[in-house]
Amino acid sequence: AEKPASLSIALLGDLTGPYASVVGPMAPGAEDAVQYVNEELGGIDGVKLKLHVRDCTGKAALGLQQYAELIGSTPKPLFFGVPHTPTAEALREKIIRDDVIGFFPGSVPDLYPQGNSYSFYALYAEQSAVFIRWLRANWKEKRNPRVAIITWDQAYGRAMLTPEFFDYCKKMKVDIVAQELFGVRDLDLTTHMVRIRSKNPDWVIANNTGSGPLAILRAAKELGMKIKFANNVGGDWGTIRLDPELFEDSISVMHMASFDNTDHPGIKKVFSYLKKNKRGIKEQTAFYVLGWQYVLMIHKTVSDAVAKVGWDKLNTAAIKSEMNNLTNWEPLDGVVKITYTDKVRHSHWLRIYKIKGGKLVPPGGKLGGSEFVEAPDLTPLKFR
Amino acid sequence: MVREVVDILAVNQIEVFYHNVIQVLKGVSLEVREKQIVSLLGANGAGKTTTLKAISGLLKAEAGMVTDGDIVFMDKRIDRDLAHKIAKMGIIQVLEGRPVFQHLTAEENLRMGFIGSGGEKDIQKHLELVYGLFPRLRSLKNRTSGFLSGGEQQMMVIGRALLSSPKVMLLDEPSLGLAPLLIQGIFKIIKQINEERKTALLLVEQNALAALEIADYCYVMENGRVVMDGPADQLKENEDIKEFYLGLSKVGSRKSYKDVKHYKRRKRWLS
Amino acid sequence: MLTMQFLVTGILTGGIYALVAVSIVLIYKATRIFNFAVGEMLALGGYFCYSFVVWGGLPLWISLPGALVMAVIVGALVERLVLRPLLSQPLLTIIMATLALSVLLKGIMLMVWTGYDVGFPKNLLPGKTVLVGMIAMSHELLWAFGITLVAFAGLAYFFMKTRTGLKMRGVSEDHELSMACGVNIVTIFAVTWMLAAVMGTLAGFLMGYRLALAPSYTPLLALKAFPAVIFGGLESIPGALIGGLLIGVIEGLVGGLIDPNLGEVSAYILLLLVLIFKPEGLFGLKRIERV
Amino acid sequence: MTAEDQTKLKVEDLNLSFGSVQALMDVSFEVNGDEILALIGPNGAGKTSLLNCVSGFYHAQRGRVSFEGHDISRFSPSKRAKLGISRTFQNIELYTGLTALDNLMAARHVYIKYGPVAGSFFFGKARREEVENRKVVEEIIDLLEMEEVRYRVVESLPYGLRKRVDMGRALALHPKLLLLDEPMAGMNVEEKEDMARFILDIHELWKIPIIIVEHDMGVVMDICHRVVVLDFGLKLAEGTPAEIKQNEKVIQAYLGKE
Amino acid sequence: MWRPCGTFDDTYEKDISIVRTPAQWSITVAGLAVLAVLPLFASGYFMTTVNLIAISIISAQGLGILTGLTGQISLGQGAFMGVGAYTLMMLMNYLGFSFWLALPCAMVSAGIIGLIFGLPSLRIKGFYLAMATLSAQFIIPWVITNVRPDLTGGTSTINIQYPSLFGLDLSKQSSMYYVIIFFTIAILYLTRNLARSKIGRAFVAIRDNDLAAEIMGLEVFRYKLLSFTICSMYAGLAGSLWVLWVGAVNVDSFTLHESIWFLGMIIVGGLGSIPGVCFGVIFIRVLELFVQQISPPIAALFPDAIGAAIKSGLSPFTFGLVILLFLIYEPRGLAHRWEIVKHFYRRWPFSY
Ligand SMILES: Nc1ncnc2c1ncn2[C@@H]1O[C@H](COP(=O)(O)OP(=O)(O)OP(=O)(O)O)[C@@H](O)[C@H]1O
Ligand SMILES: Nc1ncnc2c1ncn2[C@@H]1O[C@H](COP(=O)(O)OP(=O)(O)OP(=O)(O)O)[C@@H](O)[C@H]1O
Ligand SMILES: [Mg+2]
Ligand SMILES: [Mg+2]
Repeated sequence: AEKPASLSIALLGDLTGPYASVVGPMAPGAEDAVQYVNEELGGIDGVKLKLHVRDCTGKAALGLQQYAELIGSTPKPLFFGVPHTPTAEALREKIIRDDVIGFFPGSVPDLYPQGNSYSFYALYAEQSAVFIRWLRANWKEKRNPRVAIITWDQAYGRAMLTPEFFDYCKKMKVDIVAQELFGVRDLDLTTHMVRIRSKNPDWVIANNTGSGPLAILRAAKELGMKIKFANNVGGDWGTIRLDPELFEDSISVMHMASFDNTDHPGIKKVFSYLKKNKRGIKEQTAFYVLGWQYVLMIHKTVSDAVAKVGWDKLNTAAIKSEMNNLTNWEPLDGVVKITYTDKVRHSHWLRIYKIKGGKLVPPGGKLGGSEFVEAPDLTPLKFR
Repeated sequence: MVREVVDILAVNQIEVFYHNVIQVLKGVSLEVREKQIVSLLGANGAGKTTTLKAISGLLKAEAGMVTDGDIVFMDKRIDRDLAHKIAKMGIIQVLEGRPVFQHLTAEENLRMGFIGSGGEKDIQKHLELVYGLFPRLRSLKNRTSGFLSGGEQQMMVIGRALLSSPKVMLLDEPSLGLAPLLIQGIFKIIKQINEERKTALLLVEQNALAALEIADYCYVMENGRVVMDGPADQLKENEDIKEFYLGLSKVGSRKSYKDVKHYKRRKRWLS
Repeated sequence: MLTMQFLVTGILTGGIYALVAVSIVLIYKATRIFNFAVGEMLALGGYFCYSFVVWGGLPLWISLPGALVMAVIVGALVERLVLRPLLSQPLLTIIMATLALSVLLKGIMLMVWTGYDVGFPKNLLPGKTVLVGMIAMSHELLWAFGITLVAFAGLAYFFMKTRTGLKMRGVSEDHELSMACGVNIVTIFAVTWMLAAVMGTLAGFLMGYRLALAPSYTPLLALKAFPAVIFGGLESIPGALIGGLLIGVIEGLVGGLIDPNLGEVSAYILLLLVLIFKPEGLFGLKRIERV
Repeated sequence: MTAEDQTKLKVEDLNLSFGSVQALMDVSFEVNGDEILALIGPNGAGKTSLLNCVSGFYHAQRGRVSFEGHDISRFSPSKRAKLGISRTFQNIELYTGLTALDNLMAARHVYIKYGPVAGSFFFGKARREEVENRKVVEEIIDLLEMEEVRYRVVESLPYGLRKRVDMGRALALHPKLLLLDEPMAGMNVEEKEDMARFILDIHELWKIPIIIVEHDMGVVMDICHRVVVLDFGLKLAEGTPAEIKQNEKVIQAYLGKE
Repeated sequence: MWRPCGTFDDTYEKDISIVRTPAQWSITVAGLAVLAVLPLFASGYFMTTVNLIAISIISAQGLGILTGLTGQISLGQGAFMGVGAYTLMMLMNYLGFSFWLALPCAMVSAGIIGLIFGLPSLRIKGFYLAMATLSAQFIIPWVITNVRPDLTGGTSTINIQYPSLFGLDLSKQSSMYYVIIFFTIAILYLTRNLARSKIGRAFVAIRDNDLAAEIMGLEVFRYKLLSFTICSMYAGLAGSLWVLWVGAVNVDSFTLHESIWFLGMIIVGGLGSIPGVCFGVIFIRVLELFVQQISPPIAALFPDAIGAAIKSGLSPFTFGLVILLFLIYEPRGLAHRWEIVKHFYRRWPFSY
């Protein structure tokens, strides 16, 4: 059979604009990974990957136009990676309709991945649940632990607030005592924190990134509050480095190995590319690794599919069946761990960290090791 | 062209376009000599205001441009200069329709006219001079100027121009909308300014009778051209001027507005 | 007790809003231009300061004045390159230009400082949270408030005592007439833009110091200033101060006592009411209507 | 009742003040039949303010304005316009962005009945009404000799022509009472003659009363039937032009010695 | 007003009709024909862009009426589009309204909301008014996200169930195109008529001199409100089409940013001109795409580290710069250029 000259894949998202600091690093990540696949792994069966990156700058309309452009180009990209944001949400239906594989933020409950689409990592509610489980496992006192939630008032921030999550907390005997939402551009969270203080929580949890957690912690510090703070993937390197001192002892739940773990062969590999392509410290975030994850996933599933059906029969269905067969797949020697099935399109594997001296280390205690753990399944009811 | 030394302001054959397409002045020349009052007459739309604005540099703010000819002030060419520079040199235009800084008080309006570099004392001195000429302004000085009546505004506007002790004042229809008594007053003051302060004046007026009375020299404009000029006394005797600008019938007596014919004799120089 | 805390925080935060508000007011007063680029200009100022501190390793007392100098230069450049060529053009065209300018500045910020958040090192401003009873007053906010007051005092002096102040007021009413009065409106514009840039930079620094800087959200601070400006009246400098504080307080109280989500919206709802009953804001100029 | 003894406009004890400025003080007068009434007085005497009170732009603190026997003191300006009071403005308040023709058409507003929907489709009734009113406007254009400038945007017209458009607009309203605020200011004698002729023509054709505020005594004396003199808010005198000319007080306050 | 040489009107009826000469008729017919067959040749990408432009034109025409004709600055057009969009979505998704029923409802609801935010125009003008409308941009999204998030989806995206219209598959851009372009042409036609009708003259009169307008018998406030209503009804229509176009609705699509740029479009196009508004929309929308397209290759010319920085900043930088330069060299907007071209054509073959 005839091999194609190259294999087109696409990355489309708000690389600049309001979500830049979150999703921006995914593009360099994917670029570096494509370089790795093409140069070190010799492409897929000798066929090079060709990555098309488009920036929608936070505008859904522009995203739609660019999607139309990419889907209409020949050869049609087989994969669409769309990091986060309303743009992604708007494109979702279209991508599911068109015969391509979508790699999506499925972590927002309403956007649970369907059809040909797959999610980046565990749902945000599940990430929080991993923390709750850890908290409960290590809780010494008689009374229930009291937890306050403070998070951004937009789709991403609210994504953890699902009924399944609250049920889970109840089941685990953890009391949610406060729930505060704040705006992305709020200068001052003292007001929110004062309200939280009056509820006297043991822990404060958030689903935020960038300046969000920073504003929370700073307000607490100003009020002289001593709070214990936990965050989801947003609490990764990119955020912590803004003010490491402030984050000391915080907990963070993530889907990947930490950048601190420089002995890790996978992290080493990633670092060699960060260095080679002169990426800065700002790229060292979860989304950079997500870029790698995306490309390596393509490499793996397309390779497997080609091995099975050959290039001429390669189609979305063939790739999809490979995607659904990914079980405990650990690319880059376990920087991430993925399991997708026919029914569950988000991977449950997560790790829990504590921030110590600006580094992410295992928090210790029960369930606090350095292994991936499987999150409780909080898939929204209607998608089960 | 031989220019006499006493000219302080000379406009030589200027052409002016608005928005690069509408030609308004088609070669206008005029001269203002030291201590002289020169008046510029002409029908509506003849281009009188445009001529003044060309001199004072304000055309540029209205997308107008002097495309040909030049304007010379005290042996310096000024048609390329910006308005505030020209004002600093000593040419101040009193705009048509007495525009005021509405929200400022009368005195603040006057102060806006002060250009020199002197301090508060200097300003006070000038203010006193103006209040001397227009005593009524003193009592109005703290009133918001937007609410003043037409005549009061006109006094203020002339006073404002005086605050910068100009060498040449370009007055655009100072008598517009003023009561007869005030018109007499304004013209008296214009004469007074001219005599006491030695300010040269270029005066655009529709009130030809009064203008010719105080002017030394006079130009008549039609359709963007100067069609007639001469010493004021001489022009007063001209038949056409008499009929069209002074409203005198052939016999010399004023004719009544009631008797205007539907089809009148039109100006000779028209077209 | 809680109420007091919300009130105090509101007032202190309002100080920063007031700085942005006055930056808008200054330009509007002199030129009738509503500067849509105010957010980007203040972010740029913040970034200048950040660069001096972080890249240059300079102490704050050099960095902040340094940033102000840079801001003055930017203000002058904006005036020279954008506004002057547009001088006799319709007002809306110029306002559009400030809109384009905001996009352009955002581009520059993205190129130089990238789209990622950057933060100032902490402890630039000495002191720590002041606690009066249970009421906490962050020293950062106290500093911000102090800086705001000083800046406003300076401006007040400028407008009351200097002739340039009067000229600015005149220019704002009628450009042509001002020119006829021998006012170099171009200089006035330049001074205005520089002053506005200075005020913006102070706000940008304070905002950046409290939170972080990013081209995407730092400029949004301007949105807090819009209602403040209208409350106070577009032409009034004391109005900007009071408007800023008022917005801070409203946000603080409504957000704290009722629902934090209502904070920002409540300011706008109140704004609507004010506009209906006091159309020129609390301190703005009454329009003179005569025929 | 003959036209002569019919009172068109009646102004009674009008008082108007702006803060400390008393612009009008107990001013009363009448306009009868189809006379041309001149309103004169020094600058700031309150002439424009008086016209404003009649046309509804200012509301007097005290006093009554009645038109054709009805008290209109509380009416909004637009309502008075509909009753047939129309005016020109001292500082020419035209719709600067419209052509001269559209300025006049805009004044026909009160006579055009179709609504926004019909306007959007521009069929039938809308089109018919447009054409009818266009004819009326064309007559006025004809009368004022503005054919040349019909399609010019008024912003670019010279002062004198703008005054004429202003007059045309007032006429397009087909008023029952016409108020002219300094219609001849800024014109040379020839143009004043034209304007005077227009005013007389209108008066003759439409037989409507006209109030003219004017500073040119020549015009006032020649074309007006009666004169009311205001001085700083007070009515100083009233009478025929000949009487006013001789009135000592008026000479002192206003006319000056020739 | 200039017509081609040698064309004269013998009746007023003729003088006030839009399409006058045979040449104009043939251009109109040819233009419509091109629009009708466009999807047969163009790519999906092109059609997507055309659709966006056409939708934006509708909304911008509305703002053109309000700001360009009536002189009331509005910064709430985006929010009013949002009102239309959400109304349509809710009526169709939850109440099963047909598109033809939901659409007028969406327009009316947007119109009413616009009317409410126009109320302050009774007493305020200029930028004060702009700020009053700006508050729409905060209050409306707040209502959408907070009042009934179970219906509106709060901050997240809700998909629309595509209606079937004449058997067209509306998820396809090329079919969507016919629906959108139909409304766009209709709106252009109606706007053109409105502008030259009594209403349009009243609007301009208010813009140019509201005091005189009142004295000349115009109920100024009523017309201002009418203008606000029409403007936001257009926005409602545009918002409804937008939902169909994207297939989903999210508050983030109707931001202040969008509103300000609608204002930008009509200014670039030339205030008060209907073709100008169209040009402005096309100019901005195409420029937006263009700078997106050219910046990656340009960034690639630079060394890696600088290139990365440039990549993120280049497109806004270029976008801002082009508009600035445009304003400096063509401050009166595209409509002005268009007039010059038309003027030239009409005088042809006689030059000045
Ligand atoms: N800004 C402008 N744009 C276009 N045309 C203009 C402009 N200003 C003036 N004009 C035109 O220039 C011509 C001369 O105008 P100008 O104002 O100089 O006349 P004028 O002699 O002062 O008349 P008036 O006695 O009425 O004041 C007029 O035809 C006018 O339409
Ligand atoms: N809206 C206003 N607010 C405050 N004062 C006003 C207002 N309108 C008029 N005035 C004052 O009322 C007095 C009368 O003004 P008005 O304009 O009626 O005079 P006028 O007789 O028309 O004078 P002119 O002949 O100069 O036009 C003036 O002193 C003026 O300052
Ligand atoms: Mg003139
Ligand atoms: Mg008057």
